[in-house]
Amino acid sequence: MSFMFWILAALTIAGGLAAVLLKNLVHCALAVTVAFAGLALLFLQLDAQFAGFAQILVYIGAVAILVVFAILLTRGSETPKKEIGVFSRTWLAGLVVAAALFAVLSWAVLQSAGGLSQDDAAPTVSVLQIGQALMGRYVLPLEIVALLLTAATIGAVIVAMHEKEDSK
Amino acid sequence: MLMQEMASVPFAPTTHCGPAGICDSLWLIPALPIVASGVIALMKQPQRKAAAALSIGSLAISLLLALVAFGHVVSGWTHGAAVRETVNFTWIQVGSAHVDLGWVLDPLAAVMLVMVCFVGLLIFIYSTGYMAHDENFTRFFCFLSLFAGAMLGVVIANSLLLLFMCWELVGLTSYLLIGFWYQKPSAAAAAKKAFLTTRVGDVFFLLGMVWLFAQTGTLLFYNGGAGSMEALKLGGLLATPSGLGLTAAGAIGLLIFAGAAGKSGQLPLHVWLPDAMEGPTPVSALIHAATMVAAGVYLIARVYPLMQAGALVGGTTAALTVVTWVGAATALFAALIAVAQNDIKRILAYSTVSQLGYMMAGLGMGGVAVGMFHLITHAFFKALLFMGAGSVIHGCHEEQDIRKMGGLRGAMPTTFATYAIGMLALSGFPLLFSGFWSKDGILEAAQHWSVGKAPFYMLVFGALLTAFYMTRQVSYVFFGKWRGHGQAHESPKVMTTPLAILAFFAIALGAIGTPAWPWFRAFLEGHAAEFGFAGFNEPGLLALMVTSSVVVLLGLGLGWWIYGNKSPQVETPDALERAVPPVWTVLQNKFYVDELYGVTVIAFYAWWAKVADWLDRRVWGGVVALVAWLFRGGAQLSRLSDEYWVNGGFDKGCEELSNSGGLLARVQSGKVQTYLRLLALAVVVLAAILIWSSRG
Amino acid sequence: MTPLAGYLLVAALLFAIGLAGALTRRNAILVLIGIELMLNAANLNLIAFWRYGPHPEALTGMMFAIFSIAVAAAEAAVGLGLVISIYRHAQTTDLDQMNRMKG
Amino acid sequence: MQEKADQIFILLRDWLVGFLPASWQTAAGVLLGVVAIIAVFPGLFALTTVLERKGIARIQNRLGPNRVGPFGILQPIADAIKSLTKEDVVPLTADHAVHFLAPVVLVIVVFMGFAVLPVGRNMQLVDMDSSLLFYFAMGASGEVSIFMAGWSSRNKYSLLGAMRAVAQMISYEVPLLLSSVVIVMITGSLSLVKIVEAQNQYTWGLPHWYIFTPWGCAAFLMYAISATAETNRSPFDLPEGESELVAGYFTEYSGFKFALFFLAEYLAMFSISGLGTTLFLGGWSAPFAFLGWVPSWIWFFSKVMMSIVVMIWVRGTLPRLRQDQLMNFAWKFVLPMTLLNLMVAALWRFMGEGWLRWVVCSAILIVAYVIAGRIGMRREHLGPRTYRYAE
Repeated sequence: MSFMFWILAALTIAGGLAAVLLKNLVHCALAVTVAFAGLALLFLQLDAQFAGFAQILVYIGAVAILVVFAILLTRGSETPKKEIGVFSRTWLAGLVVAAALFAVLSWAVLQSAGGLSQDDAAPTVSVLQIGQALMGRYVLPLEIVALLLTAATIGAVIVAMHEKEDSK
Repeated sequence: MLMQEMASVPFAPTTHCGPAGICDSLWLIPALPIVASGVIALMKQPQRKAAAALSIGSLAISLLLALVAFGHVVSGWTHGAAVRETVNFTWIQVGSAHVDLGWVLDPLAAVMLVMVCFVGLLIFIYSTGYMAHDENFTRFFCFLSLFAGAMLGVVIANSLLLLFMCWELVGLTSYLLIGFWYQKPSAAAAAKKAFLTTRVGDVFFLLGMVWLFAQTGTLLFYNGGAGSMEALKLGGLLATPSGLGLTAAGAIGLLIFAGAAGKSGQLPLHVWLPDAMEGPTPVSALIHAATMVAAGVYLIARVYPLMQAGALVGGTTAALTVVTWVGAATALFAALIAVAQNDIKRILAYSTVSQLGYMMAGLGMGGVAVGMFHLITHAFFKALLFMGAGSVIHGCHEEQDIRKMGGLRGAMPTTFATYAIGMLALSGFPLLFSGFWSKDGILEAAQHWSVGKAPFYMLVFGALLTAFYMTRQVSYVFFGKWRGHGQAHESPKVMTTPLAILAFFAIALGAIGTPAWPWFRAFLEGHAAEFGFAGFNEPGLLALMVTSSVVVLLGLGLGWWIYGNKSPQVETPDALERAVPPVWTVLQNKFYVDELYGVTVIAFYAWWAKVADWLDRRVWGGVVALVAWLFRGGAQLSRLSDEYWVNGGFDKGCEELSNSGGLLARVQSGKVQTYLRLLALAVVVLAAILIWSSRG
Repeated sequence: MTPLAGYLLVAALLFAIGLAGALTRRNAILVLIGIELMLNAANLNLIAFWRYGPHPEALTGMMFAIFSIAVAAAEAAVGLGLVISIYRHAQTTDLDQMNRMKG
Repeated sequence: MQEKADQIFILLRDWLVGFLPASWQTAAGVLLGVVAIIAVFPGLFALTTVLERKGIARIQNRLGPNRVGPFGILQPIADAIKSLTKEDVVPLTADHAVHFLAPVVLVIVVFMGFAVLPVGRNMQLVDMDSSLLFYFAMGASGEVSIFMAGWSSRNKYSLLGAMRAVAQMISYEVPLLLSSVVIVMITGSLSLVKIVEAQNQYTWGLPHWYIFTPWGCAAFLMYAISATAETNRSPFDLPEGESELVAGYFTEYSGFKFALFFLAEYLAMFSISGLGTTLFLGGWSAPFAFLGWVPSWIWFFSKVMMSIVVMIWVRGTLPRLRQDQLMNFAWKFVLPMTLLNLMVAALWRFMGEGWLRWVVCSAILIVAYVIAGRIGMRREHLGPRTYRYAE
């Protein structure tokens, strides 16, 4: 357990918590960006450079920006009124469920911690191999993802497009 | 063997065509006019020229094809081989039984094809002039083309079924064309009458066909030895007896003959033909003189092997005997009636009937060649006469009563000349005219008939009458002085030209049937035709020729003596009427046949209809009412049960359902997070279970 | 405690946080953010298992992670588009008020 | 001798590191590299500012800075002192934390981009397998900080500027990536070092730079356009269009933070033109074989400065676009052309050696560009323009 790992884990968790807890939506968005960055660094820690950079490119470069845009377009940036909090009426139940889930998962992890592999030899994987895998063994998923992205782009555009009749 | 093959491959035509292959495309001949009629049906009324051009063009192409086919057959014949080529295919297949259709090309069909196409074409052309001022011009040509197609279909059919289809189609078009001027009640009535009367015959025809199929399992005429007109099957038919001491062959033949009689207006089904003259004159010429009525004769010729099956050499069969007697009787009977008619077209109609009788008699006694030869010649000169009559009517402003005409000799010379030729041909003026030779053939056959001499005398008397009434008509129409109103005028070229052409053939056709050179007979019977006067050496032939000439001349003279050049007024009674009033009235009223039918058949039907109506109202109506009442009672019962038992339970169930639904609906709150929560909860539980089960 | 267990615990915690966010926040966008967090936790799992799994050269976990990143991008785009259109329609992004289909 | 001149900095680093215990050496080496980058490029920035101001002035028929030092070359120093000593004003309602973080994050991110650029033979901070991807990842993260800056300062101009900037950068990031993907396709590697080495070979004394291939030329064109937009340079400088929104997203910044933004902008220029140089202009390789003796880093920096000069020139020449024109240009012209270029590159790759692929690829591209130009002219009703000069 490297020292680096703990720092990054703390950063990520902190970012996640902030994202969930903060009042101002934009702060949440920025916090989640921090969490994304932390995750990307964790990936690098796991010798998964490609995945890490892809994570940065996609999440910080695109998703975070999208979220921010959405927030500004839905006037979410103003801090909400005091009388209704940022949490829904049923927040307690939600919290309980989440806690239960975490309990179960961690229980599972600790249960099976003994059986987990100990070896720490970093696998040497070049981008070339990844590319060949993408184009060879995983070409079908790749094509499907490409289709999915196209469909999603078009769909998002159509969904978010202004209907001509209701010009509010 | 062929049957098996065809059963295995339906729609695979088994053709016995020669290398020429014309009979492969023989179907085009009827198809073209039918298609043309279909196209014309889609045309708008003003497009007269297009319609006429289309139908005439299609028929012209058909004529060309027919001529090619004819040439093919002739060439085959001159090379000493009797041509009979067929194309058959399976139409319907039910299990092992299958119904085949097909067409045949043999001398009979070839001759008939050429005749129908040729006469039809001339009449089409004539019609363009005659119908020029009718507003339903396009409709007329549509029907006309359809008729031509159907008729040609009858001609080439190699299957009794296909023939029957086209036969009915012909009947339909004849109905449509007779009733063409449907606004005239008389025309509508005539159309109905024609349709129903021929139907009577067709029922028998259908019966005969079904029986034939039941007996032989095929309706094909010729099928490489397996056809119903070929020795194999005929033997089978002869072997199976039927009632009244007839063989199956004879019985079937009689049934089919009934159909033919209906179509060809033989006794006792002739009544529709004179009334059919209500149609436009070209129709009368085409359908009720040249082609359709001949279809009956053609049918008999087509099934002739069946008719004469089992006949000894020179002997005859029951079927043929019946044919003969009916034919002879019709010939005489119709001729008698014709004497006392005043409507120019009716006279011709009755003469047609009587001539058809001659043909039938010829078939019955002398065989296919004799009957068919008269058919061909008659087609030409009768078409000529009808069209001449049409031209006369046209010229006299739609006047049809011969007593209101007269002296047209000067007014319309062309018509007169051609009409005179036709009249002489019909009455069989010696040596020159085709009618003489064809009728002579029939008389000769009658003279040598093995059963009896009566038909011979009847036919001779008929010939005399024919000459007589034709003379009467001509002298009424063309001689004497003008008794009509307005001024008569000659018809346009488009009408007179066909007349001239037909007139030429009315004379020329005689050449191919003289005893000196019996080309036609030889052609039909498929043996070589040799030229020479040996033909005249047959015993009694010359005497017969002399007799018939004398008879004809006698008729002509008698007619001229009584009617020639006198121009009696309309109101003055006819010469014969003054001589023998009762006979005259009987003839005038066509032997009261219509009235007879009126008081017998029709009255019976009317009574039967009343009975049926009464049954319908009282008996069946009562039953229906009873059933309805019962059901109403049942309905009452079920309603009660519904209200008191079913509804109770059902309502209860619905209540329960809605309650439980309400409970479930609590969950369906529409709050996304609730769903997500439940989902997560489920995941937790599942994961817990999994781990619990997997540990240890 | 093995490194893998550490990564898995972090992933589990992150997942739980994301779930909590998705379950407790009013704002639809925040719910989406929570979902993104959960997806990322899953990715972390995948990568960790790839790294410490028996056959890293097979690249399975890595591929899975990459594909899920791509899919997540699509999901975010569509989800946010939906939120925006809903907002344009109902003038709110509060999930507690979006509980009927009529409107 | 020339070997030494080429590798002089490497040798220097090793010599310095040599004084330390072995365990620290690698870290120290990296640290030295970072220091070098941080030292060199801001210096270059200072040089560039004066260059730009002089150049623009020349184009606009002015004199430009000429007071501080001979020909005003010491102007940047004065500016630096000024901005350092100025008061740092933060708006009252501003979101302080974010407002403070924005420029820092931006500068850090931009600096990180340099880590993978090979500024000379063996002269790159890290040589990793997927350095190009890393570079783009860093470039993408810059947008967040720009948004932070614009949003946190509670000023509609700032927010609008930030929005424009982010939208523009996202839109032009796509063609930027696609036009570089062509290179990756041909080279078969994401590592910038390998890319440069692939270009560092000569036939008849001429280099194998990718700009000298049809697809490479087209890609370079697209890359240049996208890069100009990516760095918010004129004619794509709407985010800080002073005539519309005062200074865009750093309207509310002053003093040192403002300087940081300014620095970040120029650093972005350097890094992106450095990347362009690496991808298309053969990085540190010499333009002619016989010039191989000149140290590689000199070539790199001269090429970068050349492209900077071109950028300045363009800025002085072209008028600013409108927002819709900007977006339309990105999505309706640049993107399709890069996609087409992708196809062409694939064609090139699979047609194998020979003169044929030259003909085919150039033909396709020329036809496509001519058609696109014709259509554009027709739709926009553009024609030859007429200028009137003041006498």
